[in-house]
Amino acid sequence: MSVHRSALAVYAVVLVVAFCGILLALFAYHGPDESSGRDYINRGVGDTGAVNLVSAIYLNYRLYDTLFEILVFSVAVLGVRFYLTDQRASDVVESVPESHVVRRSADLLFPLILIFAVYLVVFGHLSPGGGFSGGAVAGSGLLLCSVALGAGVVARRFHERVLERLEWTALLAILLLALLPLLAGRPALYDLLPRGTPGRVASGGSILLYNLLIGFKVFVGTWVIIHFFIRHRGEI
Amino acid sequence: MTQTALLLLLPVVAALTLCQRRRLIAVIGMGVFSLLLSAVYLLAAAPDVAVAEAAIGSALVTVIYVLAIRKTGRLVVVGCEVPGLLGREGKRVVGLEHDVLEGFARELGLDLYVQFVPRESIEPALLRGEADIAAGGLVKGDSAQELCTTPVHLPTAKFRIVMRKGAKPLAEFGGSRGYLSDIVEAVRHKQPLDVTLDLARFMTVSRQDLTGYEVERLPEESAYTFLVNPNRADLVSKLGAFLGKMQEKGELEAFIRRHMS
Amino acid sequence: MGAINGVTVSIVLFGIGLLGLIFRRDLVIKLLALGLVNSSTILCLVSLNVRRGGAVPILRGPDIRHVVDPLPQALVLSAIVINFAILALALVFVMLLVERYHTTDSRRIEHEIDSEGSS
Amino acid sequence: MILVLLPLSHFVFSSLCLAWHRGARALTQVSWGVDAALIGALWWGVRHGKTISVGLGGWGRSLGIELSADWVGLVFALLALLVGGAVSVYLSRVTLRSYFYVLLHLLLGCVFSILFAQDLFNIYVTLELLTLVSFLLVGYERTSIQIWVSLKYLMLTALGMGIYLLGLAVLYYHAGTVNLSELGVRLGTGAQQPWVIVSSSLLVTGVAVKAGIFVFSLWLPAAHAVAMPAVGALLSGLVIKMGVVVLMRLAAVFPVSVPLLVLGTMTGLLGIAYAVSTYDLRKLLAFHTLSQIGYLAVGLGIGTRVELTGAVEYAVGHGLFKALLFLAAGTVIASTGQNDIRSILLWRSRIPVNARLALLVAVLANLGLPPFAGFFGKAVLLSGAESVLIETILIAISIGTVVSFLKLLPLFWWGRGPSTSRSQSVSFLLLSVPIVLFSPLMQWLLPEWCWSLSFRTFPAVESVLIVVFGCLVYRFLPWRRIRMPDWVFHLEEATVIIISGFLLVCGLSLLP
Repeated sequence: MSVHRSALAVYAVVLVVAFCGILLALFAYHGPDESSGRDYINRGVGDTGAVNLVSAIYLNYRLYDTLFEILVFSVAVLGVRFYLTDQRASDVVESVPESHVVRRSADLLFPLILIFAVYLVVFGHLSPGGGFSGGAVAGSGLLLCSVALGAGVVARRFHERVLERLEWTALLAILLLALLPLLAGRPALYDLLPRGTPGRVASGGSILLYNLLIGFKVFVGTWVIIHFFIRHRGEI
Repeated sequence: MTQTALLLLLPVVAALTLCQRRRLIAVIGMGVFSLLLSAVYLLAAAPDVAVAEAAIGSALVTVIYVLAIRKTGRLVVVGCEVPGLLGREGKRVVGLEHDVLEGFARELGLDLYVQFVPRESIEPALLRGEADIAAGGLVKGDSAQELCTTPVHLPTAKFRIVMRKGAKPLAEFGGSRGYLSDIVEAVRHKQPLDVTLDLARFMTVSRQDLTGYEVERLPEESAYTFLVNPNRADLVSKLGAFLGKMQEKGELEAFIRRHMS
Repeated sequence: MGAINGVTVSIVLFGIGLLGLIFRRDLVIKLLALGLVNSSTILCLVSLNVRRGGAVPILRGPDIRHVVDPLPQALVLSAIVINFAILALALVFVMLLVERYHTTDSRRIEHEIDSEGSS
Repeated sequence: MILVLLPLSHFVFSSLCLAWHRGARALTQVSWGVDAALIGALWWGVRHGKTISVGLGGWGRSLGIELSADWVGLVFALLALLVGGAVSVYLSRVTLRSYFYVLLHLLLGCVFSILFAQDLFNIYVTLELLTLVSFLLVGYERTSIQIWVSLKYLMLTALGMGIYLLGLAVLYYHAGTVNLSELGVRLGTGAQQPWVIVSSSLLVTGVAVKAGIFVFSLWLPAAHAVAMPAVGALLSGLVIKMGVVVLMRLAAVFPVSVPLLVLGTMTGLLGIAYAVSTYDLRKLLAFHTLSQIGYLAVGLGIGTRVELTGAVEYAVGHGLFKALLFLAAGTVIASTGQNDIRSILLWRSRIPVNARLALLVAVLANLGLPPFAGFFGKAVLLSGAESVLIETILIAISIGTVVSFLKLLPLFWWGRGPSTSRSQSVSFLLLSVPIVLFSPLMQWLLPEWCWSLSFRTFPAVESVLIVVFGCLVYRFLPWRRIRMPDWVFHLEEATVIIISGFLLVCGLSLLP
């Protein structure tokens, strides 16, 4: 058995080295010079009204992919909730709140984190950021809050049923927003809103709207995931 | 320049991380790796990706890993049920050894998890690595294999229960180790018996009617010990130190008095 | 651009991740290795068309000559979220397995399950 | 419009199920009606061999995402409709959480989306969603083995998808596009450059992990065998086929015919070897799925028009009867309480009549006997095979199929069984009717040229001969002594095997 194992190990190492070797050799071989993606760079701002080309692609040109990505995230939230409930019927165990200093600093820090998250979401079409990053930052901020105040306090403030309802409402809103152009006789996922002046907050058509919805949804989803991980443990 | 340095750092950090034995360190290493990666993205003119990687890849992922592995970080104890030492009260586990191990686990930052198994499968469980520590009234020299035993013991008295006429030989009950349930059964049916028992087991047996048996307290003391998984030899010295500290503070005596009186 | 660029490093990282995936038996570390494999593909995509002095794909001025290709960056955002989702679910399952088998060793779990199945 | 509505309506329904727990079942019925209407409209759109395509958001294929559908998409959509409907009817007496229906809708939405996808990255995202959904479905009952198997599934497919994404990176670096039809134009003909070979091998490896090609999909037998029967039907009938559809799209663009031929042969023969050596009913079905995927891969590898038609027909037929087999096997196992075929035979009087009939129909279709669904696909595939070698391989796989299924023969005895459940009968009927009436159905759906292909040869005699020969082999082969190694299915070994599979594909692509 051990001979089999060590032979397998040697084989695996050789294999991985060969795998990397092939790929490295391929990339060492000189690639094409012309740069791709010029289409987006030349016409992206005019087409979508968003200065940040990445969010222009992410939420306009290739919005369909993003819908799937949101669904993937929702499935993750759903799965975590399903598999971690009624495993052990422990409600949130009151963890001992941290010391006064920690609590004060969390009180100070949380609004700052929230402001940063909102900035990421709202200015997603103008500067780096966007709904997903903003939502994740806000969700992690809430974790900080629950470390300082005790998970029970935060969990009471963000009630489970409410969270669940908020989550599917946001999902439904995003899906319906994507299907709305069909009613207007346009292709699905078409951007109905005016493009605005590039560079302003009110520009980029529906990108801002999508960013807000996604940010909200990801914020709730992130908190649900963290909340269930904490609850399953019984404490933080 | 900075970019090249960062890029060279990435495989080093990754390789070191994946070689870690302790999961917590590996997870933190991965968080560091993600931060480096997001710096690389920033330098590679991809600020959007950098923000996403920092927010999701390094913050969120590390958080859920830490939450998950605290869950998986446990001290697993196997043992046979011996009331007073390691017993059950409803769903709770109670007893002297349980209290001691609970304190020890808390000191290590682990959750205590007690699994009750028959006496004969304790050692295989340890050898298979399914548990870290074995407990439940074990005495020194108890293990057939070379398993680690802790240097400090929990001292109590020893008893002998005898019924003279046609006593079965000791070996049938496993000597001083004794299959407790067999002995209790034997006492209940008033079968001939000749066994030496430690205090905890004696307390269990004495709940039965012992008329007709001779009971004598032996002069020598018995001492309980813990067996430790040979792969976790580091636990031996830690547990020894912990017990020593308890003895110094007098907590050990208090525990023994509480459970053994 | 020398031999050390994002693409070559990403391939090396992919290899390291693969080795971790094959040789580490701890499921948590396996998941870390899987995350490494996926991050390395992301690094590969992002560094594909980056030349030295490439500009950020956020068009603030009229000069758009050096702007890097925004498409891989947009694709990669999806991939990051997907990796997170996979990881979260896999961790939940690892936690459930640990609860039942008290180990994160993949071989031991596999062995236990095989013996359960055959009995 | 239909192309977007089919997937997105399912996603809307899934979020509605999340919102309204008690109405999940009713919503599923409504969505089935919506699907049927949309597929009707799709049929109207693609009749006479037309293709409809749409650029989402009003962007062209070079900027945005393109969806397009032709008759291939249509027949697979119909398969999804039937299998999805049968599964939801089959489960209508079982109490399930709304969670299950949410996942069911997500799964169907993904399936519809993959059928129309023309964009490699969109395929990646959809495949990932499909992976996660099927992962959660496999573990639905939370038994330890389900959890372990689905974790293994998730880890291996995640690795596969990582390899796929690497292939995408290579491709984008050199070709500058991720759209399949644009890619076809840019590659032109006879592109044998190194990057084409490496990127196509990476992409094929990644998809093959999902598609049930044997050396890659080592998670498959266990996952399909331990999941709930309804989930097994969905996975074997639909999800695996989606991998095949993606492989078909890749094979249309990249020069991967030699690797597909070799992999197909390996998959077919190894799948049968494992199927012959197992006694677990559901494992037998799962291994058998593998062998039939090999059949399909050989068809895709040859890649002529005839072979593609045959592969599509056989994939749809196989989806139907494999779903039926899993559902019927679920009833058999539930009524006898046994997994092992030998023990099931002892309790065979407990098996309801409807399950027995359904099994009989499905097995006959599986053996490739006329006029059942399996026959037409196999006939077209055989008629299109131009070299003797390939014909031999296909016939060998067919014979192996017969051999592995003869173990089930004693199940089909005539006698009274216990009372049957009506919803299950309806669900069996929903799948059996199209299996029996496969030829008129296809005649109605397929464009004329495809159909003329299907009738070009009619080797009914050949298929009967195969069955007879298979019986002889079963009688005289010492198949009881065959033991196949189990260790290949372990997590670490499977990882190693996937990487070696990549090198194999790479090496085979170098061959002319």
